[in-house]
Amino acid sequence: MIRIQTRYRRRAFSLEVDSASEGPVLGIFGRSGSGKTTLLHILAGLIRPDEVLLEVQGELLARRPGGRWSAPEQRRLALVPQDPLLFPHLSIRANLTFAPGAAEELESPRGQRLIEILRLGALLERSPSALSGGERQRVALGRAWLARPRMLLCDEPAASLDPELSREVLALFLEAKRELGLPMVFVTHRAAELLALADDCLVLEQGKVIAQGTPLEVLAKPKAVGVAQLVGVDNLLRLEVESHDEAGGVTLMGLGEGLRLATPLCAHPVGTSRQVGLYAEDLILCRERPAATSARNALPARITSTDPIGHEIVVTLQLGREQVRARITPSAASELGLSGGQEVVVLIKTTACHHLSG
Amino acid sequence: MIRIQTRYRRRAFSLEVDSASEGPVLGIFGRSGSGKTTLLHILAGLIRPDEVLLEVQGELLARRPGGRWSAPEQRRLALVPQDPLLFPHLSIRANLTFAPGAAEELESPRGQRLIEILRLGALLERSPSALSGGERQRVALGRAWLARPRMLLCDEPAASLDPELSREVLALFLEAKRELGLPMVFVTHRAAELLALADDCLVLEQGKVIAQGTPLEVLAKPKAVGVAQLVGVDNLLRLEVESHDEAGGVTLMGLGEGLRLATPLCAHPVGTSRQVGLYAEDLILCRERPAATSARNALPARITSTDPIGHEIVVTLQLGREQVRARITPSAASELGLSGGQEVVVLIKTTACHHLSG
Amino acid sequence: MSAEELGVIRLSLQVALAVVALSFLPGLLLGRLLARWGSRWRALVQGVVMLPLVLPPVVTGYLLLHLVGRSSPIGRAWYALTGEHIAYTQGACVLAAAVVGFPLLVESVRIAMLGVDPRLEQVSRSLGRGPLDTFVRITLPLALPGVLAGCVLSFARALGEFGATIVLAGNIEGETRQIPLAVHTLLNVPGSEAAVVRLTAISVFFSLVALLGAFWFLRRGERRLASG
Amino acid sequence: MSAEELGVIRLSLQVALAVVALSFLPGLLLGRLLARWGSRWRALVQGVVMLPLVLPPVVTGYLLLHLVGRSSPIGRAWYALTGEHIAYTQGACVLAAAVVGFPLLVESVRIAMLGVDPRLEQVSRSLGRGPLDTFVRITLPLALPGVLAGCVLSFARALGEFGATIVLAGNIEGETRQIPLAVHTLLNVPGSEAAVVRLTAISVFFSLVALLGAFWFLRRGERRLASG
Amino acid sequence: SEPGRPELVVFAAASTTDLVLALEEGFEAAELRTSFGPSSGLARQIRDGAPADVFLSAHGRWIDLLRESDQVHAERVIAGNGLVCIATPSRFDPLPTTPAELAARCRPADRIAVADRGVPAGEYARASLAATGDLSALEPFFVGQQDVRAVLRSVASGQAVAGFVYRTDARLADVDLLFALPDETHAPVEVRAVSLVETELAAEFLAYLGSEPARRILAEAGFSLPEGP
Ligand SMILES: Nc1ncnc2c1ncn2[C@@H]1O[C@H](COP(=O)(O)OP(=O)(O)OP(=O)(O)O)[C@@H](O)[C@H]1O
Ligand SMILES: Nc1ncnc2c1ncn2[C@@H]1O[C@H](COP(=O)(O)OP(=O)(O)OP(=O)(O)O)[C@@H](O)[C@H]1O
Ligand SMILES: [Mg+2]
Ligand SMILES: [Mg+2]
Repeated sequence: MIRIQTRYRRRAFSLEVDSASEGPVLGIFGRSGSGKTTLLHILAGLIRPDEVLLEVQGELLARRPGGRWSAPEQRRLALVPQDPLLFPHLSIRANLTFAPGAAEELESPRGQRLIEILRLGALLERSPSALSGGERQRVALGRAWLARPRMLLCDEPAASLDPELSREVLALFLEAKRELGLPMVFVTHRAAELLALADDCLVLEQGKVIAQGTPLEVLAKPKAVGVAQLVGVDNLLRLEVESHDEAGGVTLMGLGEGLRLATPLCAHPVGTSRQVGLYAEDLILCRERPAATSARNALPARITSTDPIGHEIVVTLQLGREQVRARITPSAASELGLSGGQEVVVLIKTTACHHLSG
Repeated sequence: MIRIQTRYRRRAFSLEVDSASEGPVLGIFGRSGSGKTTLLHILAGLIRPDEVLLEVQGELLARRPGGRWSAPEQRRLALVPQDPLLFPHLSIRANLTFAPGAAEELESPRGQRLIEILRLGALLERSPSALSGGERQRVALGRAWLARPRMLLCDEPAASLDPELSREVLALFLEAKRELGLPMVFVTHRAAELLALADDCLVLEQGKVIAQGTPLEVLAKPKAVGVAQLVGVDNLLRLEVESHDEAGGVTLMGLGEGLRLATPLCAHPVGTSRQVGLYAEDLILCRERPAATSARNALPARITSTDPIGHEIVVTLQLGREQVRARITPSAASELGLSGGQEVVVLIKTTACHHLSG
Repeated sequence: MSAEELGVIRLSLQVALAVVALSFLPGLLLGRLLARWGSRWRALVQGVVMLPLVLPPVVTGYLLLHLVGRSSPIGRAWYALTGEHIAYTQGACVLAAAVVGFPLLVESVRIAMLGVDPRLEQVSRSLGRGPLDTFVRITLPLALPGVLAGCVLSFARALGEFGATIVLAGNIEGETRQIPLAVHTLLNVPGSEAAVVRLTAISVFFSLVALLGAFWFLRRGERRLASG
Repeated sequence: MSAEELGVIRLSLQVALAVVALSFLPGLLLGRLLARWGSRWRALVQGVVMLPLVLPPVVTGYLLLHLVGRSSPIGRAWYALTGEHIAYTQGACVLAAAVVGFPLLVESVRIAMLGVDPRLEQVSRSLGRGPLDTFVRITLPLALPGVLAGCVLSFARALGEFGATIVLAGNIEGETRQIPLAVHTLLNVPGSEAAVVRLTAISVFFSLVALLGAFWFLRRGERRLASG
Repeated sequence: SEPGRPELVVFAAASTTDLVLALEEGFEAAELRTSFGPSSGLARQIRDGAPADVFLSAHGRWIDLLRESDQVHAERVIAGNGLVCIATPSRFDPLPTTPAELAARCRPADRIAVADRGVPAGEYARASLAATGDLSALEPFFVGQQDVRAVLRSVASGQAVAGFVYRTDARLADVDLLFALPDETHAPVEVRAVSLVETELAAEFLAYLGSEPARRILAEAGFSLPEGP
């Protein structure tokens, strides 16, 4: 459905993509500077590389060399840019109705719904300079949406939206996909968005595709360098509250196999289970239990695996019945002489354990 | 340590803040358009409201009425703006060394470390127009940082950074806080950043402070309208793989109490536990088990509580030993006649269950 | 004010308005071209455009006369075509003032267009608006303060133009005598200071009107935006 | 080329350079003021600045003569102070050309400054740079194309200025006779076309040099950036 | 202009502006359309085909140019003039009576206005002073002006202490008359009219310029008149 083939050089950076995806929604994932925006601009026709082939829903939009090239306005691939780039001399309403036909679209029930979801109703007569950052981003989204494009190109459309709004925007995308079959290429840094929305995804690293496939496939192979870094390897545990120690200011939570994690005192009733967040860098590994430590938690664990990822090493540990990950430097790893199956002691400060709601 | 008192009107919007926080780091949280950027601009001295009192580390920077006012350059509260706003005519190096004294700071080991963490080393001689969105944001951060300010004002410094980078930036902030005691006011939409970094936090809603206190306190009371919406109420479960049904294309995972969740087929070994993501809107509630349904999962659950939040209702359910949340419309709720303790059936499509890595 | 003076004023206004109307489109396009054009030829083109500014206006007048005068190829071709001469007519007034004021218009437009973010034009294209549409809806309105300033400058310059006009169009009563030429004539008539003051005051007045008109036009756009 | 002609050319260059040097700072500040100033008085100030453009240059010359001439209060005060008159001196050449070219400089600066994002100035302030520092480091470089264009325009205008100069400074050989005055004189002498062409070519040449110089200066800045 | 009334286009040297305007009143046969400018410029325009019927010049040289290109049909000397030196009122007391005395009485910063080279009045004045040997003493004080009337304004307003103008000009402003330049030291100062077309009107206008009413106007303005009509 979306076929992209291109090769483009720009000074130190070169982009090379060859991808064909079946589903209508293609997600692009990749660290900062990996070429995501560049790719979207090539698709939109704003950059004119020497080698490009672009086919959307069976329609050939560009083939070079080969002479076929359509101008941006002929492609009707509306862009939601990373900077919102609203037209500063036009009111929000005029921005939204900028594209040909957008005025009628805005008046339609679908358009009105969009305005409601994006919470733009009260802002229509304002000037773009009188909007907050998130409001601007929403207008850019609505503007592209109302252009009734052949396909939407979204560059991090939810980056500066609060979680609630970005969830609603996501729901909007989902609906558009289901009901309108609107094809989309979108850039995101959030795995959840990819999972929920994309039929296919593309992971870029320094201009090259390093992983490609359905989001589940791609995200389930986090060991592919880069993907793991992008997805994040922090720990989110659901633990049962075992007891409160009000004097000590801690709440003990069960890790299974008799192990307990001391966390900051909380009010959750004993017996209920709660999510606790732990940053991988807050876990300290030792070969033996240290004589004295300020860390309330010094827990025995077994190393399941060690994975060098980028410039650091991710150590996966079995801690009670939970699996947790720690991130350490290669030098620390070689000092400790870590290996799979080895028994270590994990130190965790009480304050490094964050109770999360939900 | 940071004392803020202000009252500012701008057309339809009015901001009213009265806050005093002890710790060096104040986090600001709030939905889009709630006044976060406006507040930072008041602190920076870029907006001059009629009523303002600002004290940082015992130093009075502004009191109006009362006549005390210092210009932005005297306050030395370096701003990391929401749009990076790099100086387009200056190279990245010149942008970074823009502030007085920043050139020496850049040469210092600390400055070099900063450049390394922000991955700006290779970009120093470039023009801002030749950077990606995330690269620009990093430069804006570095530029403020190297100004050796009295306090940093960060407006969503990690919004368009990938998870890995934003984790590193967070680590940087943490280190600055620990080692330099650098005070900061920062805006974020991510609860995790607040938890990790802020000593105090402030939740804004339509220009008013609706919650204030330590992040744990504030985030632990998600029922305060607004906060709940911001924190998000989606479900993230850690479940054990019980069996694979390759023919049916599903993997069954235990919810406890004999309940099983059918999820898309995955390759995780039986007995291991995995995270599964479930959007609250994907849960459908019924009073009785429907005769036939395409949803593979039709599970008995008990309503723990129902909370009207904003324009919808969040229903908390006990599902096996897990607590999950569903989001439904008020009309659906009244149709169902929901109440605490009631038994219902939850329908979940297999494809609505997302396996997450980690 | 005498009927003669009124005639002079009417002619001046006609000529100045015709100058703006005539140079607007070419000035706009050339200014835009020079703002975005990366080529090394740009400096040359800009130099040629700026010529009338450097040359003493009288010299510009003579150059134009050589170019379109009655004995020049262009002048003769024009005569063959229309049966009219260019030199020493109202058309010559317009031509002289247009050429002299053109650099001001072009430079104003060019500088204003430099300030327009090309990414806005890109977004407009991607939203389905072609290059012309984009120019009219995005580039032009964003450069409007400069474009209007350019028009006012060239209007004002046309009202004040003397040197090139007297050479190319002459100072013929009722035909090519505009305010500056009339002022020049009156300066040679002792005792006509009042008329000199009157005429210059009127020409200043009309420039101010043009200026205020431009302001009003800009404000209107801003106010429409700000009223939300 | 005769020694006399060389003298004329040198004087012209001196005067044009002095004009740019003299009007640069006031033009910069006024342009900036007019770009940011929201007041309704702005139109008035701008109108006054633009006056010399509308007025026939000869009239501008007479107004200046009234203002600083030998019998005016300013002229007499200046004479009492310095023992020199203003009218009919090189200083008068500079004054006349500066006044006539000033609107071009101011408008160019103003339009260029309109294109500078004020938020960049705010960020600069918050990073510890005071208003002057911010102006020099941010506003000025960003408006540079327009500021330079304004300088080139006023330089070129000074090279071409005739009307106001001959009234205020007269045509004194070796003292105030610049290229346009020499050209004017030569035009009254039949058979001196060659010298006219020579002198105007030279004045065009210097304007082109100024223009190319401005380009080179801008390019240098861009190239320094782009080389990374 | 009145409908139906024939028009006559008269190009006239700027120095004759007020004269032509005065003469215009007395000429009834046609509506005059005047065009004033420097003699040099007007002559060039006429040579290039400007639609002039009659040309009044203050200097014979430019008429010679037109004669070369065969454009002159009839010519008439209509008045004679002379050159005088004037000074700013009460600048000198007593008034200098010779060029040498004037030079001696000028302070270094003082200026003497004179029409530019190429402008007839300037050429006559310089030629005359050169013939009497006074040029070198006065020249350091010279400030060129674009025409005689500018000289007059400059002297009258005190910008220049003295200046050389036509005898007729000196009567138009409040200035002190110092001395006259001897007529024999320069070419005769004559206002000449030439007709450029062979029409009755042009001939009629030339005739009018020699008529009694016109002579009266000229005499009143201070011109010397050629031998009878
Ligand atoms: N110049 C302005 N004139 C009028 N109203 C404005 C102006 N700038 C912002 N606002 C309004 O003020 C409110 C607060 O804006 P602010 O930029 O502080 O929001 P924010 O909390 O930073 O939002 P976001 O997360 O979207 O950046 C918004 O409702 C916005 O529409
Ligand atoms: N105009 C340019 N000239 C040279 N290099 C550029 C230019 N624009 C971007 N780059 C480089 O190209 C690479 C890809 O940039 P791109 O904007 O596509 O990244 P991105 O994936 O969108 O990153 P981000 O998530 O930070 O927005 C980056 O390394 C960037 O530095
Ligand atoms: Mg990008
Ligand atoms: Mg904001």
